[in-house]
Amino acid sequence: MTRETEAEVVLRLDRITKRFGALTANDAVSLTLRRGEVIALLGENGAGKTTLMNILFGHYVADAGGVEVFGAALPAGNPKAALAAGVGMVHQHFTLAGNLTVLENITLGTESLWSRGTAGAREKVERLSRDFGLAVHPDAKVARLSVGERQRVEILKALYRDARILILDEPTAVLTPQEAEALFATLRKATALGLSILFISHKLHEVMAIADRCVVLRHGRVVGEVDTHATNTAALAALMVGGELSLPRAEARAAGPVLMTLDAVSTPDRGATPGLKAVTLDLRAGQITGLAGVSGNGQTALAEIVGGLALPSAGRVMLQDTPIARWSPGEALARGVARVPEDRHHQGSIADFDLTENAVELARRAGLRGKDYQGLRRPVPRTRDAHSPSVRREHAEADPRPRDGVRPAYHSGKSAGPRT
Amino acid sequence: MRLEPIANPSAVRRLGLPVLALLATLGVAMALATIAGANPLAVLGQIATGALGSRLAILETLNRATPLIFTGLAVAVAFRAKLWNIGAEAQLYAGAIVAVLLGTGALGSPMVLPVSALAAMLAGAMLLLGPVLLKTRLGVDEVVTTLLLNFIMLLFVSYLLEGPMKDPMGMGWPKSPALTPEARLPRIVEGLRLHWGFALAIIAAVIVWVMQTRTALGFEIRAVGQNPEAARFAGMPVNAVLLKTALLSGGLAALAGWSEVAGLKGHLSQDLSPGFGYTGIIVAMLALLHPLAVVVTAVFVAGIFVGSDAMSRAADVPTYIADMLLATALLFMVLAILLTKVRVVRG
Amino acid sequence: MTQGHFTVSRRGLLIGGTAAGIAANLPLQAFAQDPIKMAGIYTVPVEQQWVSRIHIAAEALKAAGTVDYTYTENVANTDYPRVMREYCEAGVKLIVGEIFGAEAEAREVCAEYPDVAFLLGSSFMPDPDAHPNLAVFDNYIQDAAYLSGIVAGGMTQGNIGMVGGFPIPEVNRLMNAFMAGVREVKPDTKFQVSFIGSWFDPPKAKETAFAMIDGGADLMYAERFGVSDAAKERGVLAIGNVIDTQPDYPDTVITSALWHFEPTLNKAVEMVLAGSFGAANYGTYSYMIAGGCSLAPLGTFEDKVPSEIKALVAEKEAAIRAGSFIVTIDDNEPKSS
Amino acid sequence: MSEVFDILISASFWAAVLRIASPLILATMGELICERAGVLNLGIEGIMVIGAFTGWMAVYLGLPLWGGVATAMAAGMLFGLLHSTLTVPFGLSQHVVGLGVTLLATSTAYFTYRLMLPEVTSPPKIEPFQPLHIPGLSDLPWLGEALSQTALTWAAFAVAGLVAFTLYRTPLGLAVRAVGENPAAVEAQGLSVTGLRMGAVIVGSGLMAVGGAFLTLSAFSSFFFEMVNGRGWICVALVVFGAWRPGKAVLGAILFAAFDALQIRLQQTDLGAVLPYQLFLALPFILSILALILMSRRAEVPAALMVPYNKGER
Repeated sequence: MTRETEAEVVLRLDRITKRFGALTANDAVSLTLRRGEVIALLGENGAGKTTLMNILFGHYVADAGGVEVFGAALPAGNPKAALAAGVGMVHQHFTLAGNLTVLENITLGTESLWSRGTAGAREKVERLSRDFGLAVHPDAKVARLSVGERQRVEILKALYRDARILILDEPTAVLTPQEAEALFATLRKATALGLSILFISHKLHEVMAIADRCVVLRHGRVVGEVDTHATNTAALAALMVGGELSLPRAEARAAGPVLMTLDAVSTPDRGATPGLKAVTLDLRAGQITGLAGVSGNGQTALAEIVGGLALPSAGRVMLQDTPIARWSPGEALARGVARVPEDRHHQGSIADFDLTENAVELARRAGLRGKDYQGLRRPVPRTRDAHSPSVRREHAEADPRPRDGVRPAYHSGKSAGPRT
Repeated sequence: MRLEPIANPSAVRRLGLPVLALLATLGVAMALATIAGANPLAVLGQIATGALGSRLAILETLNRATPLIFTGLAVAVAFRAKLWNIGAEAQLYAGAIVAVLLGTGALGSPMVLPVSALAAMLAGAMLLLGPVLLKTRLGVDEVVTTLLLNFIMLLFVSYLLEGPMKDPMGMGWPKSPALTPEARLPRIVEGLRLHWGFALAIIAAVIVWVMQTRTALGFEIRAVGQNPEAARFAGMPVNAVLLKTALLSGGLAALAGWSEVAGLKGHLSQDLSPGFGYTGIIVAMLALLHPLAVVVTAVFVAGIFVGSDAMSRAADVPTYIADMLLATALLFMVLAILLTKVRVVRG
Repeated sequence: MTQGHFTVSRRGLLIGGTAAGIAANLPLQAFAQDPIKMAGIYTVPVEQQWVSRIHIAAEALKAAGTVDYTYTENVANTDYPRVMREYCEAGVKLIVGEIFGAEAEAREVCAEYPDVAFLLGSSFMPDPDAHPNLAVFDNYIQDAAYLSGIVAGGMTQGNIGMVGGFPIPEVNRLMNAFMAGVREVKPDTKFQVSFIGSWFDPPKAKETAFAMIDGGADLMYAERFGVSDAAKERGVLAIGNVIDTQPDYPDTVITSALWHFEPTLNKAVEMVLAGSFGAANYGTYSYMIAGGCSLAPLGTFEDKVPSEIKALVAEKEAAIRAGSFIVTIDDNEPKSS
Repeated sequence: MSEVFDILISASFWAAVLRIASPLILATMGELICERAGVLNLGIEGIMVIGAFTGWMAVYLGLPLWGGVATAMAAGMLFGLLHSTLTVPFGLSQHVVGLGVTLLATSTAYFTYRLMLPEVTSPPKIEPFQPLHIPGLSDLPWLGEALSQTALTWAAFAVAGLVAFTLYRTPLGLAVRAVGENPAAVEAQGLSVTGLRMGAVIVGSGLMAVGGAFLTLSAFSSFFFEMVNGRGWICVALVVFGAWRPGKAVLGAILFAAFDALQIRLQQTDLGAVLPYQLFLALPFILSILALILMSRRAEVPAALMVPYNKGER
């Protein structure tokens, strides 16, 4: 990576402040992005990164501060203006319509609604996908695409509009390492062509690999701005959490007895997604079994079988050497199988419920049933009023402490893994 | 514009906005009365008197609220689980049919009232079970199936009343035989129309409230409604919960028909319900699906209608003004209730 | 359009003959008194043919200053007893309406307000002991329907279509009398009978009529709005019912069986004025003999109806008026033949 | 069964089918546009009533027939504006607002009718649309009779074609389809979710009103209370039946109309003598449900149907 500190400034955020009720999501955040530069915006969940990007892109209006693109002030709250100014955004949650084709998603909103549509769109998309290494079929229905393909469509959307500034909100969170590598290749091609990139992430090794400069947010404030070549992951992590971080150390230990066995388990195909084909697997006590693979290759089917949502069409599932007969999520939980789902918003928690209620779900599944529901309600204060997106996320992620006598067999809202 | 939740809405906001909605409705009433050539100022008093101005008015308002409480509860229970039951009208008639089947001599014992009430609930429940099974098994949209069943049910009732259930002593008019005296719900006030169905409706509201807030089923219904995916992952039998919800919802709607027949009319006719099933949706949504609030909103809706209808006679304006004011009150009120909880912000 | 009810009702009186004329005049003599407060309560809009006849008769008395008439239309049967009570509480002295769908409850209200006179359409008989203030009526115009059937029999080749709203006695009775009249002339006539399940769906009534015309009907019995329109478009004939529709369809509607509510209402008002209103069956005031119904003039069809048919109509009408011939009242649902 | 066959091959039967289907097609297209944009419009029944009333009243007061159609459309759009203002930016329950709009539109039509015509006992008639004579076509033996239809029927089919074309072949249609599937996608592309949804509901409501006006300007010649008689609710079902696709929805409307026309005729057959007439009347509803069951697995429901969109919330 070559840095061009003298290159023109393409984007300037000037003391952006945004409050949601009592919560200050962004507190006088300033930032400058130059031509051909990759800036990583770092921070823990809830640090204010996504809010900042939403302001930049016009989804929110800042309470104070301004945005300048190529030297001109960007009107607030107007995604159209941001697009017209050459800002393209790849959202963390894709903004694609599943019932439309790739081409339709890309051209959506690029032509006058009252026109008959312009020719040549397909050629442009095909050219862009060649130039930037974004392989995807223009006529494929988006609903049938894999996560990685959808992200390519998102990037193509921005490129199709001739975006000069690309904002990527946690782009690698949903990608396999191979897909992430392909993404980085695309981004390098983009910067080589003079695009500027704002890259939001908390995966430090990726940041080190791709960014020229890192801006670190904590509690809505910029707490540091460093050149990538002048720092390291430990320093960045310390900046993010506001102190030294001691990494957990894994010690080798002997595997225990087999707790669960999948014996030649198969499931039917689901549309384009293949099912499991005679998968055999032992899960042992005291051992972490990792499962690698590109998404859409049977992980969901496997997780559903382990979690009790489905039974195999062939093969056996055994718990401590006993083949299972009745099998449901409730049964699985009762037998000590817990699952932290991939999508915590849709599968993990009930956002409109308060913490107690999300926790009670857990208790109920641990065999308490409804009779103790009232007793459980008392200890945790209700937090139902928290409706702003960031607050809502916090409460989905907060840790419901197990009460006395409740076995923490299931945790409904925890996001996966440590962050650094 | 964007809507932003208000963390702790002030009492002024929470009470003031609904009052404002009511005032706006009265403003519309005055405007309509002026258009129709009536005295706009007199109209306000006439609405109030018509709804609440006498013992007769109050009891009639409560009387008209009775089926609305039942259908409102039915809808509230179903919508809480995001089960879009638009078929309360059909379920109401199912309950009414059972009231006639068991109340015209088939059961003579003093048990007839409780037995026919339970059987009516069962019939309404069964009627909703079909669309819910179609939804859970085949993914058939229940809005449409429950809606269509309303029309099929009305035709079925018409068939019954002109065929097997026709009153042989009815001089050929399509209506059912009258219920035997022991199958009738007694009146609360002798001589006026308010009957014990009203008390039952209140009790039902309390029971539903307790069920929703204090039992595992109530918790499951809310969870399934909020996020069926999460509920499924948490090990809840989502389809079973939906079925239970359907049974409860259909049963409650059926009680509306049952109590109208057993308490009010004494027989079944094709026009037993002037859309109570549909109005129940309005009642439930005004109540924000809260079972106890359903009682209040049912009385409110009934009062607006009865008051406006009485006003149309007193002021000599077309009777259709009653429905106009009901609709206006409803739309103003849902908006006011929303604005008690959110504010409109820019961007 | 503004040829309002007056023209129609006056014509009705003229044809209805002397009995109606006398009955209509009687209460008018009492205009020196304050008008009686009277209210109509109808379960359908006043455009509905059946109710329109009551409404017209009441408006006529109001115009004459005999009654102070107001009305509420489109009242659901559930609300009917409430509206009755509201009118009673408001000091109304005479209530006219229809309680076919709210018999039991309506009769309770009658008992509660013994000082109010109730003249209500009902399928049941009056009960002097329980409700001395309730008189009942219905549109017993089978006489006129029968005569219109004779005319139809003379004009059809033997295939008649009949479109009804609901198979209720008020409809069945007229259809059956009409069919009897047709059979008097053409015994082997084929009848197509349909009910559309609505009082107010002229497009559906029209489609049903089209279907019958496709099925060979050359004459339509127009119980509902829309049927005559179909007949007009297809160039077949029609017979009207309850109201006179020939002015709207001069080349289509041969005649109509008219109901005149004036004798019924005038009698009731007279009794109220005299303080002697009581339980009675006013249904007979709809009979032809009382001037309660008539056959509309043939008008544009005067020269098209065969003279032997006109003679037969005249003969039967005379017999009916003389009481020597009684048209059977049959309230059963008519079926296609 | 030969009776049924005879009915099915008669030109007059198919003429009836097209007549009965026309108002359904118009209103179904209106509902389809709304639902494609993500808004369930249960105001349809009342909007059809207000369309039937205003269209007829405008012609009665002296406007030409097409002026009546335009008046109905404008009235429908006004109620569409009310519906969409409450359901789109404010995100209120589409069920409640829809039922409220139906109640308001219906009672407004009746109230206005009574104020304007207090003294009549049968509603005045207008001179309605007459079947068009199309040189060549109308003279064909079988087809000529089946296609003997008014301009408004031809317009209904043209509208269906236009809706299909717009939805699938223009940027506007693309945006409408997208906003009913994922409003966030639309907003991210710089389009206004609120504008698109409100526009769809307003235009859709205009079409519903024209569907209502068909009843008073083409199918019949005057306005009656309750004459819409549940047709709006049928259209809600037809949209689902047609899997939110204009072509299939038109087929559904024709199928429904065919059953309606058939049941009218079957009542006169031997079958009709034995079976209660209610069964025939219920037949179209029962078949709709059966059709829903048969095609349930293949339908693509707009993913954001009935889901209000509030900017920034995802």
